[in-house]
Amino acid sequence: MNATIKTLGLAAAMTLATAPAMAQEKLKVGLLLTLSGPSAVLGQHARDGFQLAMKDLGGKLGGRDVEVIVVDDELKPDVAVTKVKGLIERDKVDFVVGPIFSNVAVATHKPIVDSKTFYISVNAGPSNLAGKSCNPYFFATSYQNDQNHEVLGKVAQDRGYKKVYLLAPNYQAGKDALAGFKRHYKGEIVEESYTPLNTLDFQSELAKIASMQPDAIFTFMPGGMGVNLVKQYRAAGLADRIPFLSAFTVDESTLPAQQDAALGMFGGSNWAPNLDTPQNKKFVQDYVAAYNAVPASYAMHAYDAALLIDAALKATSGKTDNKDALRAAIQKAEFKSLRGDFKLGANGFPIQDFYLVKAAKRSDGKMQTEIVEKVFDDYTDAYAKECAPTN
Amino acid sequence: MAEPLLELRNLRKNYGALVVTDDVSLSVLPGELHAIIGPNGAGKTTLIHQISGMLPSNSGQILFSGEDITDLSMPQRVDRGLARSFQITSILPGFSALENVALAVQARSGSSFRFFGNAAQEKDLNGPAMECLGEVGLAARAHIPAGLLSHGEKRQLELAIGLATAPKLLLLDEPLAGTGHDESQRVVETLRRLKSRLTIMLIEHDMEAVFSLADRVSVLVYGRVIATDTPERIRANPDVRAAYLGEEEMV
Amino acid sequence: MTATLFFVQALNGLQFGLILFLIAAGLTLVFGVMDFINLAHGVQYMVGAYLVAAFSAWTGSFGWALLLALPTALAFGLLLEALVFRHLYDRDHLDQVLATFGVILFLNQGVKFVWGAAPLSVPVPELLSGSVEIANGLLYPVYRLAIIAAGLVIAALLYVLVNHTRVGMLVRAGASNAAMVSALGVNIQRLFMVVFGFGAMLAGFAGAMVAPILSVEPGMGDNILILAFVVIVIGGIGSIRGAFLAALMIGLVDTVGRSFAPNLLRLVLDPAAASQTGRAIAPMLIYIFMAAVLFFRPSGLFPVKR
Amino acid sequence: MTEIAETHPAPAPSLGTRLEVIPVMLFAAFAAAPLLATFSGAEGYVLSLLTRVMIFGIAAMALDLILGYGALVSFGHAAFLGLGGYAVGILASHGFEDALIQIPVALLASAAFAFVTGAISLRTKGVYFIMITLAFGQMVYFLATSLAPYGGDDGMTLASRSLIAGSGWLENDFTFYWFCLLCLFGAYALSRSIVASRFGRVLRGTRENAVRMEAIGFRPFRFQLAAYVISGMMAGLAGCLLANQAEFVSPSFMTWQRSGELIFMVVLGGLGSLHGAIIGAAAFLLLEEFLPEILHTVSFFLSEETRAHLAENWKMVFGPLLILVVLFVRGGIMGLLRRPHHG
Repeated sequence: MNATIKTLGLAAAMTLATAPAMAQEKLKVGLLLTLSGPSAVLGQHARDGFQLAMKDLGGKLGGRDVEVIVVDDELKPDVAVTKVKGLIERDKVDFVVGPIFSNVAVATHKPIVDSKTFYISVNAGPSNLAGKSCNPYFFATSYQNDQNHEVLGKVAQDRGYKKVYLLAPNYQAGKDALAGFKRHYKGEIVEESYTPLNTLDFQSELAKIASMQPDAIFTFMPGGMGVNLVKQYRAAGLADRIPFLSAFTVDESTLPAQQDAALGMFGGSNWAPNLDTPQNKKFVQDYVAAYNAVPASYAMHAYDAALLIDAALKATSGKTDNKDALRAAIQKAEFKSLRGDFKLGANGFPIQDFYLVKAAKRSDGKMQTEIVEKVFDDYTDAYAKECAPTN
Repeated sequence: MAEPLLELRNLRKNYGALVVTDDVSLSVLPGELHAIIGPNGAGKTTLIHQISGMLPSNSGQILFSGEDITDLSMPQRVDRGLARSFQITSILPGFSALENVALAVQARSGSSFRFFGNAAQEKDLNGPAMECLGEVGLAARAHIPAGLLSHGEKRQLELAIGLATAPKLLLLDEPLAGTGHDESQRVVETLRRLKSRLTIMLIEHDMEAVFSLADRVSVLVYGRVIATDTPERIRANPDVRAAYLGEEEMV
Repeated sequence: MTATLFFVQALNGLQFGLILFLIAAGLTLVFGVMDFINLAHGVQYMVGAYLVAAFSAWTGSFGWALLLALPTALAFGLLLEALVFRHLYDRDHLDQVLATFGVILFLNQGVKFVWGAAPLSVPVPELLSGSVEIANGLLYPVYRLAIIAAGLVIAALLYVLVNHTRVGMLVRAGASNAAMVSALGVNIQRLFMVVFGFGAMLAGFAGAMVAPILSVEPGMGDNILILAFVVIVIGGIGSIRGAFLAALMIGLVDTVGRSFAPNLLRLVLDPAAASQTGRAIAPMLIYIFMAAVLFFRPSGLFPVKR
Repeated sequence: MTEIAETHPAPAPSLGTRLEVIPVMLFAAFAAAPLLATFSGAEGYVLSLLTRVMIFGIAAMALDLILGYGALVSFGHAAFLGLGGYAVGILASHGFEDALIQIPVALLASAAFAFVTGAISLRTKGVYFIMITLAFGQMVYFLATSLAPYGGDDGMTLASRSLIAGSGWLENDFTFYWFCLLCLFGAYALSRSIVASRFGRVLRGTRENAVRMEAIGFRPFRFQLAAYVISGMMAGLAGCLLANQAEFVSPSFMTWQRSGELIFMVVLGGLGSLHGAIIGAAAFLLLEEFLPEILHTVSFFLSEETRAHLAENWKMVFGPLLILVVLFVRGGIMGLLRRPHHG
């Protein structure tokens, strides 16, 4: 009891002491990422990507010194809401960068945009935030969630697969994934299979796939589920017989665990580590040197988020008080994205190219995804037209 | 002969091949103190468990005030006026002696689904509870946590709890077990006072107490009742002597 | 075709069930013999997987890694026992739950601290890679058959150990009456250590066996722990036989139910509704199953008599 | 099998007879906190944190009512948080935004769920009870994840906080704070009353010796079930408040880990003292919030990188901290506070 009050008093006292002193000079950026639990690796990629950008930019954004405050949302949306309030009111951040997961994005969206703080997503792009509930304070350097799935749907259609087997975890993102795939794929879907979330063992689905013999399978299995599925798909001897199309299943966050089992499996992405631009080459090289891992797209998005803020602040000469001016500056920020061609659409989501990528081994033995072909050029997400921003 | 208060008809309890009570038939008359004696392992405690409803019987019937209660649960039997004490003291150690007894009064006094009002302050509960404690001579120790009472006091408390449920028949399972001489004297005196008001069925090893208190005695050997009679006649019964008292010196 | 598919799914259920059994066996013994709720049992499974991952990266061979991982898992279990668990045996269950939960937090974060947050990989051993053709076009991975074989061998060994050795007799006696065993002059402390270390090693072994087919990541033991508890509760706490049968049932209910529930529902509902309902019910199946078992048998299928 | 919670006998609280220091201080602190929040310059944040403390305080206290006083270890209590939350969310999405409708519906739903699952669960004892309550909790969790119209796994955002009789008072963080404090106090007073009442005495007696209770004529099942239902309704109320606090509902409210955390708060605070549960909730949530910062602060002598690493891995400190509490502080925080008084 006494201890409780003391802690509380201490916390309040600390805020009292620190808040006014810092607010004037340094720009504050809050990183809201999942850094504990099984999905922590995604948050780490994003955090490391952002830190790398800060290093490359000399610790300054738009000419101002920056304080980066990293908080862990623990993948609990209600915890994230309180942490976000802490970032906004206690730390008085100018930008919130994050999160990884859609449910955290949906939960924290309201408190952030209501406080007129800019929210820049480095991964999560749920459809309502891109469409009906779009908001002038919300931007994404990533994509709308459906888009990567659409890439595979288009590929399946273009390659003339007649029968495709769909597999996803039984939750909202899983259903969205299959819906995204079907937007461009018009052939027969032999089965839509949903597994319970956090399924470890896909043997029963694999047995079904083997018995149905489709032309390809499409799946969305993020994180550990993807690792399990890929290894088991390979072990079941299906990898060489039925093409494996996937999104968020085979990427640099899961490849270290999938290793050779993933070789030759396909994914959809807006970028890959081997994208051939000098800027990207340097980024990947530096990232590998600093963190001993190949960056995943989360790292790239976070890096770009820093570039985006930097460019916008340069346009406003480092000022953040005029929100409208800052927003306009973000909207048309000119910077060289790691992915090359990049601009933000009216709903705050990027208009960008998408590629079919394939898992491959680098010369140093590490795994990465590599671009096979460009599937969409300057692609806008399907929900942008539902967005009618109002102030 | 008056209508018996409790009547057992061919009661039986077995665990597989092991028969614990076998074809037990006996009746307890209103107002009497009926003692059950028998060597260790004769099935006395099991019989009490069966009568009180703690253990189901495999066959046979239990009639109480003429009603068949064989299939009733323990609380239902208590409602009809059948109270018991335990051989191994069974009290609520964290509650005061008074609260232990007051809970029993509460059980008889109607609704316990009252969410308001401090039960510990209710005169309607504490008054009768104090009376019961007085009756067993524990009034002075009413506010001591029951777990801290001496063994003998706990035995007395058991009695008081049994009394507080206002029973027609009190089943006592070795109320003297483990008590010292003075304590056991006090319990015997208490029982003597109670027997004028209550029907009591008593299981006891202390022969002195049994023969001085009991109106009738039943002898249980290997789960069977071999005799039921007045203390004098039991003392003289050759079957009982042979089977149970055998070489033991009679009091 | 459906018959073969059903057979394959049953095989999958068997394999999943055997892994569950390996974890549940230790848990049920520790619980039954010591009356100790060990939530940290799941992290011992995780530690087993991490150890194999680390050792196989070091030695380059799964066999050597397994050989090294087992004694290490055992040593680790004994270390935990000495550091934490030993001081909890005479505490009530809630204290045990709280403290072992602390161990979970520490170790989940600890493996991340040591090995990083990214999942690790363990290659399937060369000898056991590849698959056998069960029916036309239906392949079954050899490694999974190996898991089934290993699980059955361990189950048989456990059976012999528990039913036909002195230690086993003490363990069985301890499960039904620990005070009695102690009164017989057996060093109960040492018996506890043996049981505990053995349970930890079994869990570690399960973790090691699944490492090549599952993602080795922090927190991988948490959900499997809950399943193991489901298993021992259905089986009856302290009963190895119960754990074995319950583990197989859970494996079958989960695997077969997951793949056939929608098909069955299609008999009574239209396809869309059937697949919708099937999806909603599938993850609940084992819990429904457990609730049903406990409804009819409140002490599990094989309650240990005490 | 021993009963799961052989708790140290909790002294029967006597409402009104003795002004107890700790609860009075606790509520005084909650009443004074908004003042502190105003000065801190981050009132929304401080209020939000403290509101969470109060909400989880209600839920933990609800659990303490059956766990501390009835020895019923429910491992599925987070389900009630979810039921309360979803009642608010679902009703709001259909246009019923008034708390005067939402809260009664939430309480009814919680009561109905508690009644059905409690009646089944109470057939079992000890660990079996723990696991069957877990099973029911998991069923609700998975049901919520499959509620596609209400956001499925992602959950749903509330357009606004609940109205009260048509008015949007709760939108104000201070008003909402006071509302939660009122609920907390109400729940506390009710629980105190229940524990001391005839009903509560039967419940406590059953915890100590169920056979004895039957032998004096009580049917423990009825009392345990009633207590389970009351506890479920209180936790459901906490769920309503949590949804309003986060302005968001999702299945993550009712994972089994959440249920575990609730048990945790109760044990950490000290079983069977009601305000102990509130203190446990406060300790748990504040540690979760501040431990990273505290670690960062106390390790000032290390390099910045190590400090960040340490702060990120705060659970490596939190875990052993819990073990130490169990090993060396019997009876949780309340045990610690009580000790000096006994000399």
